[in-house]
Amino acid sequence: MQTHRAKRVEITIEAIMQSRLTEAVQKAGITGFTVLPVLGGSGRSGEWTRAGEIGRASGMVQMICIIRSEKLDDLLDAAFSVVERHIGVVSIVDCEVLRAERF
Amino acid sequence: MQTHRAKRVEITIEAIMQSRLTEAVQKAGITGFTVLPVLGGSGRSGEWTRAGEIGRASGMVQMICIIRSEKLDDLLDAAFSVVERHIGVVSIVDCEVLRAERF
Amino acid sequence: MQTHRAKRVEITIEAIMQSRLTEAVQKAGITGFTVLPVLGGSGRSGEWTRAGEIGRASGMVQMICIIRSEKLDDLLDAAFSVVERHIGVVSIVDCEVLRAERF
Amino acid sequence: MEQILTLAGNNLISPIILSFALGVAASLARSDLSVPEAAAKALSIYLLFAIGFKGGVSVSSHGIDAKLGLTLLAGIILSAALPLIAFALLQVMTKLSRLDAAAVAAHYGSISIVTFVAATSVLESSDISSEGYMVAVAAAMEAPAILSALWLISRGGDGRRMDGDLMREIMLNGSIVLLVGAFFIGWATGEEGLAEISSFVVAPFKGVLCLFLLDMGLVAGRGLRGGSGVLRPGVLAFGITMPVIGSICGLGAGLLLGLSTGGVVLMMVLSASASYIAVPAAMRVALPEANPSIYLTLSLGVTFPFNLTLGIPLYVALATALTGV
Amino acid sequence: MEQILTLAGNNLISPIILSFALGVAASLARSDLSVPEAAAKALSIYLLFAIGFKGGVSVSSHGIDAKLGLTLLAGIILSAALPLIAFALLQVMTKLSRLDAAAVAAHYGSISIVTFVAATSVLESSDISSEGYMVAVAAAMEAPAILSALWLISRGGDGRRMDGDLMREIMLNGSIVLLVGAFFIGWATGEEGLAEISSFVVAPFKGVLCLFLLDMGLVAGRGLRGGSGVLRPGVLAFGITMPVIGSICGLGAGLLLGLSTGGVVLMMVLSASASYIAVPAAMRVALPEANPSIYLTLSLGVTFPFNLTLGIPLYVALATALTGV
Amino acid sequence: MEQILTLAGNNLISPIILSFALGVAASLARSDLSVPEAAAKALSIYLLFAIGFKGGVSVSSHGIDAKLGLTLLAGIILSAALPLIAFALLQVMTKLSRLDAAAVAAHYGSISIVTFVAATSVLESSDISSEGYMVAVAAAMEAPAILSALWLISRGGDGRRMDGDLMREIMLNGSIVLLVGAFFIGWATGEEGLAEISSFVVAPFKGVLCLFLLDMGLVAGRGLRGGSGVLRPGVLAFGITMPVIGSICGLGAGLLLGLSTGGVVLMMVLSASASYIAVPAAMRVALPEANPSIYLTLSLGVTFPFNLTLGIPLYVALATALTGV
Ligand SMILES: Nc1ncnc2c1ncn2[C@@H]1O[C@H](COP(=O)(O)O)[C@@H](O)[C@H]1O
Ligand SMILES: Nc1ncnc2c1ncn2[C@@H]1O[C@H](COP(=O)(O)O)[C@@H](O)[C@H]1O
Ligand SMILES: Nc1ncnc2c1ncn2[C@@H]1O[C@H](COP(=O)(O)O)[C@@H](O)[C@H]1O
Ligand code: NA
Ligand code: NA
Ligand code: NA
Repeated sequence: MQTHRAKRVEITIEAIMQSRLTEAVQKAGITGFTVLPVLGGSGRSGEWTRAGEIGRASGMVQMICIIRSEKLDDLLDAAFSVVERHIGVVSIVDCEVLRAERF
Repeated sequence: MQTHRAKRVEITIEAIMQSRLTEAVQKAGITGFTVLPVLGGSGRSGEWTRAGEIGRASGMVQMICIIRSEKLDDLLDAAFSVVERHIGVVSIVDCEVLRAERF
Repeated sequence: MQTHRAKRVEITIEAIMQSRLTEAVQKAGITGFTVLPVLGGSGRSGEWTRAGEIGRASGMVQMICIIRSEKLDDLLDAAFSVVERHIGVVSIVDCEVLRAERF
Repeated sequence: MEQILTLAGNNLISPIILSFALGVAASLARSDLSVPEAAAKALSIYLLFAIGFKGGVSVSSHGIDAKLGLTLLAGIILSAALPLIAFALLQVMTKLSRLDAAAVAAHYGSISIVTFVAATSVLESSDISSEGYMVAVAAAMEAPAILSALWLISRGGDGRRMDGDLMREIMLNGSIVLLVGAFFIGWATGEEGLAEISSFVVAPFKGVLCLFLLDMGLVAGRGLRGGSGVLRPGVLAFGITMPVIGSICGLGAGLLLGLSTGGVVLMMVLSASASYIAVPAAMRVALPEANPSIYLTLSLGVTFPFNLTLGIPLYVALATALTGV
Repeated sequence: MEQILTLAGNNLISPIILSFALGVAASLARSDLSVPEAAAKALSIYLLFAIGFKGGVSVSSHGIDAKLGLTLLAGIILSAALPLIAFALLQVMTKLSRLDAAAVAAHYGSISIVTFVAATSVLESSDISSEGYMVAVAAAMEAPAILSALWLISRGGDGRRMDGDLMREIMLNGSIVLLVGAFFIGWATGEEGLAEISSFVVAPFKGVLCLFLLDMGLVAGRGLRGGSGVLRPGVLAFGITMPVIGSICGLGAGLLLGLSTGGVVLMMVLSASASYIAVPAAMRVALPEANPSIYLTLSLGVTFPFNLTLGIPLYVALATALTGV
Repeated sequence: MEQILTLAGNNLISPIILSFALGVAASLARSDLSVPEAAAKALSIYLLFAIGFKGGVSVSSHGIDAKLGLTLLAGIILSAALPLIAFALLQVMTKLSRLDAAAVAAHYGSISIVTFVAATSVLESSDISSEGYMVAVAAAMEAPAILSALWLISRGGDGRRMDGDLMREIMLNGSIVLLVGAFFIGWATGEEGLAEISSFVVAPFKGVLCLFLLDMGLVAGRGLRGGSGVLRPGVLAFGITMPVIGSICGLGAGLLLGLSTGGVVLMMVLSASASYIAVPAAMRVALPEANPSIYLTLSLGVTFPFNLTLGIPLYVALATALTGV
């Protein structure tokens, strides 16, 4: 089956920043992404879990964005502007996609 | 530690199509996969979130399938037959796995 | 934007083993990871879904750990010591990260 | 007329309607207020169980009516026929493609169980009784509309057909199974069973309905915000005209069958309401190319609030006038 | 005998049992009806809190019984001893490996709190009172069976041992902590505390139990569908024989201790029931090679429905006959 | 004094407080007891809806008080002023950085709605009535403190400012919208509306509060376990001193305004309590460099339990003594 090269960018970010990240990413011309819930985690600021939490102050989400390579820099700039002062992790992986016309 | 080459296929698909995808994939001889919940996303058909939804018409899930390279085409064919007329994203990444005998 | 090479390790493991995996991983000197909920899946031990379950005997979680390459073996050893007798899948992908000082 | 206005007025300032309005307003104002998906589903499970159970108990205590079979049949016919009317209307009133029109039409043949629940709660407040088996009629009306819509499409030359899997999925849809199952449980256990669990299924019912409608308001508001682009005037007008037409068909059927006033109201409500759970899911499987934001926004953002606020009092007034009670 | 049949009949058409049956049927018919995991957990938290609290209040008003200590001890001994019987029986009746047999055995020494809850609700309907501290006995019986099973395995030469972490996990298992904690809260606040929250913990209790059993039915049905392959006749027979044997042990203990009729019934139910929360989790950690579909299907798909439908009325009849009330 | 002790004693053995204690204990003992996030959110939605609704009904039946406007204003001023006091105190008592101190200060100007709810439930048990609009005052006090804290930081030369988005997010925060919305629904539908849904919003209220506090105890205990490192003696002392100072400011305002005894108590409670939902979220956006474990642990792990156990009885005693009832 015919596949096409693309980039898979995974941004783990505080839930409270999700709308800001979404906006920044969309301003950078990227409209496709998927957001996964996160149960818990650990990092320099300690361990946490969402169990029983009602606030949105703790808790993160993971945004997955599959894009053509040429849009990568725009996306990273947009993401960086949001995560810069915040906790969060950005990772990029090379991938292949079906139906390249969608990206 | 000894690792082995494999493919990690990630299929983001409408929740309502999950059982059909599962069936197609199993018919293609692939029995191992993991399904993650999806919180929301955005694409050509707009932005959405699962918050407060009770129907299964909106809402997607993500199936992750780790397979030996030689099974990739079977999996992609099976997946494609299901997503063909539907929204959804398929991406493939090269990976290494422990315990290759499991795949 | 400046990126740095790293490894993305994804460990799908029984929910009941999560605390043991976390401990083992932290003992191996790795403090950063993110845990995603898993909805369901299929493997050699059959198909399952979390819907309606109250126990923690069935059900898995996915831990994602982004690390510098040189820590990979420590992580895999730690993970393997936990998953060894248990069901579960470990996959490793090459990735790039922003803000390398965090890893 | 005055009576309608009074009833509509009373209806509009009930906690139930205001909770829905709060949800819509919060959503339009982009508040981050939201009900977790699992909580919304739990509320809907409660409502379906309670409404089905109470219907069954009512049948067990009033005995089965000779009209039950005929009423079920009437419901099935209405569900199958209304999409044809809706489809014709859509082709006149809007510029939707055949595919989108058929998908929308399916929603209007099928029913909205929350509108039904809200109507029963208005009937209760007004001390108007109704046949317990109307719950079973509601269940029977969920699916036939889908078949009609798919037939409309296949007639257009498109070879798409219902497969067995989809058929099973539609008939064994969680909400139908729960509604019908609870109905039989209520029927089997009767007043005695009700006594055991009435402080669960009766007492808190309206309050739970408020929270559920708050959530529906949030989802509807979100839909309106995102889908307002598709709401051309013609489409919008359809969303208000169709329930009125549907309710008149339901009225006719109810009068013909000789149902009680409450029964006629519920028949009107079922005919007037549009599905937003079973049918959208079926459409995503069978007609994935149809645009979901059209049918979801119409059904949940236009017709549902119309029925909830103006429709129900109107139907109550009409039925009361014509059944001469 | 007639009495048993009547009781069983009444029991079978209660909303509680029928809700469970609905869940099983929906699941076997592959309906997509499902209760969200978070909602199921919330229901179980409610039930544990309510049952523990009410037990504590009952102890606070009837005072502590001299038998409390002995009854707890009897519970612990039963929990530890029943796995040995179960293990022996499994080796006779089935071809399960030692590992699988030990894992199954552990489930039958431990208890199912929902079976306990369902039994208390049958006792209430029949106006049979029981010792409030039976809730504490239930908590005490959760864990010892696990130790017995691990001992059975280690005897077989396998060097596997309980580690401290697992021990802590078992003893501080969420459901034990909540049950015991709520028991102490009820004890401390007494009738006054109950008055404050009885419209939460008493009034809707049975209704909540219905929804919870609906969910358990869905999960059990799914298990039966997936795990029916492991249900060889011998294994199946064990799933029905063992609760009867357990109940007889519980009966003996209850009579020896001189418990009230209700207390004897609950002792029988605890002994007859098989765990499906605490023990499966412990087995996944300690004996990961044992096949979970065997013990889960047996416990939730065979023994639980047996106790719920036939077992409880049988135990009530036996206890009533033998305590001469 | 004796009265305070009795009240505190009664308060301490209420199911509500004990449920919180159970949560803390379970969490510190590392039990795996946990309430699913969705269930916890559902409980909080219920509580906000019920408390807002009941406040609105009370306003609708007692009419609007001339003092409403002034009380709202007083609330806003207190919310804006208390962070300045808190900030000064923090600089004297602790070694926190300006940033951390400002973030903590914001929490103490704002309010904890659960503390408010717990206080109303103590007032009810003691038959002390209060102004229904105190719920609106609670809502009005949520946000101003955030602005004060950001002003404190910007004064320190740091150019950080409130952006419009954040402003909207704070004002249209889900919990404010729900509280105020339910207040207006209660106001609009009045006693009649209450009659319809009182078996949902009144009867089970305290029981739901127990489960919610169980969850808050679990979260607080987890915070204490993880964040105990940041609880230096000075910080800890602040967490107990500040609510007392706040309550005295609230007391002064309540007496000046001539509120009822219950109203004065609630004013004290609002001033004494520290936010753990709205403000932490705003701080993560506006001051991400501030350490969340300091403000979360202080607010939820120290000040909340202090108010719940000792604070509320103290405030009730003071208000009762000084309003001479
Ligand atoms: N190396 C990592 N791999 C995966 N997730 C991480 C990593 N580091 C941090 N995270 C996630 O980001 C959150 C915040 O990290 P930190 O800023 O280090 O406290 C953590 O709680 C994790 O959910
Ligand atoms: N480029 C992408 N990267 C990640 N997820 C995507 C992407 N495009 C679409 N999706 C997901 O697929 C759904 C449907 O996409 P679409 O068919 O473009 O409307 C979206 O709501 C997202 O959840
Ligand atoms: N090849 C695979 N790809 C992704 N997930 C898998 C795979 N194999 C197993 N899993 C996950 O691991 C669980 C246990 O697998 P198993 O030990 O094969 O029964 C499954 O239920 C899946 O969630
Ligand atoms: Na209809
Ligand atoms: Na047992
Ligand atoms: Na305050």
